[in-house]
Amino acid sequence: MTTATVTRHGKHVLRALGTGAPVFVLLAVVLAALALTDPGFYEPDSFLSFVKRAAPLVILAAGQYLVIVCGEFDLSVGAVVTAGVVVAAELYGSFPDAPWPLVTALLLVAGGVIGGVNGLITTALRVPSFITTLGMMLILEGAVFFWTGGSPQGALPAAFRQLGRGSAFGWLPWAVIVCLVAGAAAMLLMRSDFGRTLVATGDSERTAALAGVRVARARIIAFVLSGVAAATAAVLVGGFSGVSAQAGRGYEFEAITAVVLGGVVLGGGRGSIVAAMAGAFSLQALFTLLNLQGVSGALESTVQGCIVIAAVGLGAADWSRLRRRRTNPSEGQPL
Amino acid sequence: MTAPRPLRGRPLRVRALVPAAALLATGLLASCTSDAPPDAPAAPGSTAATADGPGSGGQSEFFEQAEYERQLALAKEQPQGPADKPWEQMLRPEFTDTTRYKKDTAGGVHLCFSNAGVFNPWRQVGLKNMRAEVGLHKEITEFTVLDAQGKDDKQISDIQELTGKGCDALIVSPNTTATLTPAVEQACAEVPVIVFDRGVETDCAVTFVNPVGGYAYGAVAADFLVEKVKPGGKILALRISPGVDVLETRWSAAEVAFDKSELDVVDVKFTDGDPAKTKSVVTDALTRHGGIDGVWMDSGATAVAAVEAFEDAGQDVPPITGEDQQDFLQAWQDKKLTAIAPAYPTFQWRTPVIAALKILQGQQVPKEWKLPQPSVTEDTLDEYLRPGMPPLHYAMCGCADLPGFPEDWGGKG
Amino acid sequence: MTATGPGPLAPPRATARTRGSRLGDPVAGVWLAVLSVTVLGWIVVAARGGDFLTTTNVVTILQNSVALGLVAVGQSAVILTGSLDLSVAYLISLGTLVAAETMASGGVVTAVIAVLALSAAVGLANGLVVTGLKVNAFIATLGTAFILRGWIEDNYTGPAGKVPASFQHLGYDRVGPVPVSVFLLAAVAGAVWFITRRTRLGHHMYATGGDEHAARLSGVRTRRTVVVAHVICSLCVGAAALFLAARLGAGAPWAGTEARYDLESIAAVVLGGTALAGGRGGVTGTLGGVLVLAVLDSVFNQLAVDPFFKNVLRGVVIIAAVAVYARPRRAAKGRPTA
Amino acid sequence: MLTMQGVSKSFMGVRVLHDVTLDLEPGEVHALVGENGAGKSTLMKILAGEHTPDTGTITIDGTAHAFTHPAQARDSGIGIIHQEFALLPYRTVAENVFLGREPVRRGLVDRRAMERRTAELLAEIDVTGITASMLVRDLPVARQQIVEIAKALASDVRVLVMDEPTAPLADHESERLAALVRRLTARGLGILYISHRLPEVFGLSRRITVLKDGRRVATLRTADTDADEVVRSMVGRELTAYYPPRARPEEIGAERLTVSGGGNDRIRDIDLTLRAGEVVGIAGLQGSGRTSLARALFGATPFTTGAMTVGGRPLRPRRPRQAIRAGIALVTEDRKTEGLALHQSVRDNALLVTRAVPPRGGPPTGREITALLERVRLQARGEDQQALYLSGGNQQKVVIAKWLAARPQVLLFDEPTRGVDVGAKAAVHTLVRELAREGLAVLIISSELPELIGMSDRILVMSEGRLVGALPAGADEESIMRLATGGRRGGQKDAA
Repeated sequence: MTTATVTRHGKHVLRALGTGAPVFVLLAVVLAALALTDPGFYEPDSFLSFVKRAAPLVILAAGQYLVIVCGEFDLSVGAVVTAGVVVAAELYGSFPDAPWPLVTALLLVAGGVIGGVNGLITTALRVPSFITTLGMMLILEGAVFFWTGGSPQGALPAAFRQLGRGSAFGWLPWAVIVCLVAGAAAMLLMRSDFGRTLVATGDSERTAALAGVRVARARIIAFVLSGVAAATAAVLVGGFSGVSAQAGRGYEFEAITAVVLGGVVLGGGRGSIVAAMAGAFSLQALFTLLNLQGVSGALESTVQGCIVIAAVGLGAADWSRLRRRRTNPSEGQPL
Repeated sequence: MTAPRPLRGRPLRVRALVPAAALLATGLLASCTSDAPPDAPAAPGSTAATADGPGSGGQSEFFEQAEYERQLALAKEQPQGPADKPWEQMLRPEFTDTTRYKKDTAGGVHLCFSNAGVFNPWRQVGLKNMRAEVGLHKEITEFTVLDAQGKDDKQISDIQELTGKGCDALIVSPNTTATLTPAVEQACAEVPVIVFDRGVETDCAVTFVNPVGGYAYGAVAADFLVEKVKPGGKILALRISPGVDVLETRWSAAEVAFDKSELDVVDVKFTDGDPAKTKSVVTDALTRHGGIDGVWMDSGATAVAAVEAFEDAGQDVPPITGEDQQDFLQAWQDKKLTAIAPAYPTFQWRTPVIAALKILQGQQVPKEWKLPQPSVTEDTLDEYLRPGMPPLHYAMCGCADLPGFPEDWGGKG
Repeated sequence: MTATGPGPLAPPRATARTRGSRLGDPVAGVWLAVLSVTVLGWIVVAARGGDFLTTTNVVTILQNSVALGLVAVGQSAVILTGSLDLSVAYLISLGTLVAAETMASGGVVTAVIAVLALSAAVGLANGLVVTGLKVNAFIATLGTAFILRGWIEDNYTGPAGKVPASFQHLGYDRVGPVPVSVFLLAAVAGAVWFITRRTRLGHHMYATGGDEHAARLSGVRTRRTVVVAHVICSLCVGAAALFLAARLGAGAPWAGTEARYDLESIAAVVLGGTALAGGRGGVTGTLGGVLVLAVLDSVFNQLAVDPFFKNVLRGVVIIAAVAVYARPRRAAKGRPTA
Repeated sequence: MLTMQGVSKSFMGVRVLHDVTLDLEPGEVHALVGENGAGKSTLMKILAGEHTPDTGTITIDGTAHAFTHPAQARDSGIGIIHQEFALLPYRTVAENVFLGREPVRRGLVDRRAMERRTAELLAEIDVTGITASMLVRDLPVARQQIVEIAKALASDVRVLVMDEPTAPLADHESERLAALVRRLTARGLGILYISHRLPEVFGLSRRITVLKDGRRVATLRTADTDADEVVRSMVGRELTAYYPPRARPEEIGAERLTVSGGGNDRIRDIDLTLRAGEVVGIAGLQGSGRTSLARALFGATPFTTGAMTVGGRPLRPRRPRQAIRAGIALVTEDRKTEGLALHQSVRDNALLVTRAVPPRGGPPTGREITALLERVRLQARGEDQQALYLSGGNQQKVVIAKWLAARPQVLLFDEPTRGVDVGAKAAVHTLVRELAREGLAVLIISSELPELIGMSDRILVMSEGRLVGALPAGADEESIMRLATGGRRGGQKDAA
């Protein structure tokens, strides 16, 4: 015991890395490759612009992690992003001079509400979240375009787009700041009591419930946060690239891929949020690399597919080995 | 003795079953009622605006020299018809007799439309045009629209369904050129069919309404760059996604032009029509090639994103080609860009309705109704850019005179 | 979890069972749904002065269920086994292309074999990645999807190939009112039903899906089972591709993706009462699920519902249906929640 | 008949089994005992084909085998009854019994044959009340055990491995099992019997092999040895006093929890009082409502009728949170799915309750947790070790620590030492008594009568959802069983 208490911190770090070790390796490799293909990549502004591009995915991954780690899925984030952008445009269409903080706040709240609905349906009605959020995806896409008659009726003003496009002090993109803040917040959350109970819930719902954890509540909160994260991403994406009827297309899968790439286990209870966000970074870096390498536009997705499978496959392998090594073998038989 | 045997055995069973079923079904029942046309779909040499199918020479299997030249010629010609109503104009019309379709329209006309879908702003603006046009004609008492949501399979069923609905005329906007041919041929037997936008590989339709076409579009854009960009300049070509015939023809035409020029096409990238991805692609291209001297686009959806990418990178926007989409025209005016916006005009959505009525009145219509395909240029920019329209609106909609404009198009009066 | 029966927290079994028998059997449920949706549709349409149950309509409904039906049947095989396949959409696209091109050059039979071989290969790959590399099926098949996509986009620039009239009969002929393709669906569904219900492999699929560890301890070759399930799924997808090729007369790179067959098929399967977790459900339910979606579509068509609003309704229907099935299951599972 | 010669196995470079040799004769019950982690399970898993040994051979009737998949082991005549059943809840009994070896006719599974033979099997091991077409999930645990046995016997087994077969059974059920075991051996089966319950072992076995730290310490003829010797060789020390002394009357204090007329759809007419310093035992057969009672007190499946007070204040908890706030703690029977978050660290598990329901005194500090873990004598690699990899005993200690962190007034134990090895058992017992001394009210539910009798200051007996009697400390098993079985057992006795 005493030995343990001494080295506790060392072990803590080791575990945090251990769970996601492969992703950090991958990230390192890809970043190195980037440095080779494009020496200019690490000049502050070009690197910052890379982070800025990665920001939405990172935030989505953080949100997705919360949902996945408590044993659920959120397929609706992509639709939330699209909806967010379109709705913002629509709002500005009707109220051209609405203050951007208000609109942003509205979006975040709306995102939270959608997440809440997902959570309620999943917990109260016991619909598997895969289906709940899949349905929500259809509903959102349908509803938004039904409302806007197919395409948003307004443009996004520069003020609103600052967050996604502009920079503070002329050099530090707001998106990067938002990303850092969100990331820090997420990490703190996962260290907090709520975070730990959330993970425990994903690990063993019954245990958590019998320990007094309000399982349903915890899950709903996770969904709400995922929704808010998605809305934040919407603000960034909308800001970054303006109105588009397909702003969030495919984001749900990218986010989940990123999280899994980070060594987080679908089904819940295992994996760290840092690794999840690192997964998002690696994914974005990968896209950039493929782009710079000038891989034939068409083949990109093939390469991407292979790398994802390989990385996750390796991850699975390494992961279990790291686990076992630290276990008391005589009892080291997981059930 | 346990698992292995059945496990190996089973797939064989299925592998055998499926084709067996398929062949048996086809073979045994070939004699039964068939909704299919008696023989194979009409061979190439059809009137399809965009040739496709197995490669017919050229550097792209989409490139068809004859069609290419025809379009470039057409682009220069003066269309017949009212100058202020491009959607009623026609190029090199070869009229076809329609008396056999003549019908007493007093009892009201039931017009049907099988739409590929409304999955992009272009089609949404278009559909609004068409509905408004229908509104103009009191004799049209019923207008049925079935939306295939981009599914060829569904559109085939839609067409079959509509032919059974007692329509007086059927307008078809095919989702894919090749795949709808049989269904359309089938419909031709029942009702007068008007095909527009994309073609089908059959000339059974009474008329095929479409603008000059993709080659002209691509060429106009490319020629503009050839003219504006200094020789040896680096060109970035941004395409939506592969496999879309209309877009492929635009690119193949552009390629021809670029090959002839001094310009150096450094990158051809697909953007999936996603502005975010477009910005990334452009930014990366800038770092990779240390600057871009011209941007060619096969459609305007992401033009603004591209422009912004240059701004964000703190570089001047080079000559760029877009489309007649409101946000691009706006940016063009605000930022004083060197640009051109070839159009695939949405006013073509009005024409089929007009054509349908002509047909039902027995008036002759062109076998292929070629509409003009003007481009927005430096000089015509102000005339097309109408303030207060939504960003994804298409300026060349010929809708200014339609009832409910601009509100129904999302604009402000 | 190993089968220590319903957790002691569960409500008494008696109630669980009676509830189960009444509402529990989703298969009955979904066919009931088919019926009610049809009746409702008929009423609504009739109210609008239309006629819903016309031959053309019924034909259209059947016709529209074939492609999704084939995919969903395959999908249910994998889901039963506790896996998942997100690569079906791109496999269909590729399938149609291969079919059409081979038919254009070689014979129909060659094409059929080629497509099925391709499918089997993809299924095998999926299965091996899932079982061998232990990559979660969700990610594994997503990866496959990406790979196929790249392959398609790199090699095809649009509709390609040509399907001879002889083969198009599969897509267009009818026996009386019934489209030939429906027989194909029936045949495939029948085969899969037969495999899952009557053969050892089937039993092992249910076992593996229900509790992989327990199955393995009982001597079931779980890995092989999963692999074969994936192969079966892909073969069904291959069949779907062949049908679509026959219907479209050519190969279309977007045939599978624009129709969202990946998510749609999963929705249909779950709508049919098959548990996403695996181990429970079956083909019969899936067909019901497919029909529900098809009938809904047709009703929407009749009422000229805005295509966007359609999505809203479908989303609601899917969630609602699963919520109904979930109720008895919850009673049986008896998870403790305060 | 069966010989395992010099079997060794390492996981990730650490030896789990050192050169273990074991043989089994036809018609013999060979008991395998040892503390958790001694390597029993690993040895059995090797025999079952779940693991492949690094060295050593398995010989059956002279032919050597190297299993790589359970199927092979089964096909060479080895049947295993797993401690955690390998049953599929949503399949029928027949499907479970023949899982992996379904009878096939013309390539198709022959359901009729399957059900017929299942029925035969069940008849053979004479059980009633199970039909081949029932869903396993509808059977009580004891019945599922039977299915598991039938499953093992379905293939023509010659070696039957029983891993803790009586763990989920109440004593009278255990006796029926014992009878079955004798019948099977009479048919010439060799049985490898793993159990923590020494009386059973002595009642059944011809030989006893003791494992310790992956080594075989001894193989003894049951006739020539006794419990003390076995225990000694198991733990390497004398364990004279199994149970700490009971509470003296003056140590028993105020009422901590009372129930009057409590009931829900599983239990009824519950009148119960738990006092500070007192350990109350609940006896009863599987399904008699013992567990439901504990869960009702804890608000997990609440009372629907009756009155209840906790610490003098009236409170009938509707959900665990309320109970926890009121100072009630429940150590559940099923540690792995209800006691622990297996993939979380020891510390996270110990903190789970206080994180979910912050105690009034504020959440415990890291130091307090460390102290707690030391107090329950946890043996782990450190507070960061995942609970998954602790032995049963240590997992149980973590669960207890988790509850102690919430500073409870009433402690409910459901099967506190199930699947816990002798050493840890003693530790748990001592701890429980200590806690009582500190003024906690303790309730213990146990299928192991000796434990119940050894620990309790008062024993209540449950039957068919009701408390049917109260017995003083040190009551004898006979009278407990008579009450538990509603006197029927006694009746049979007279008849016999």
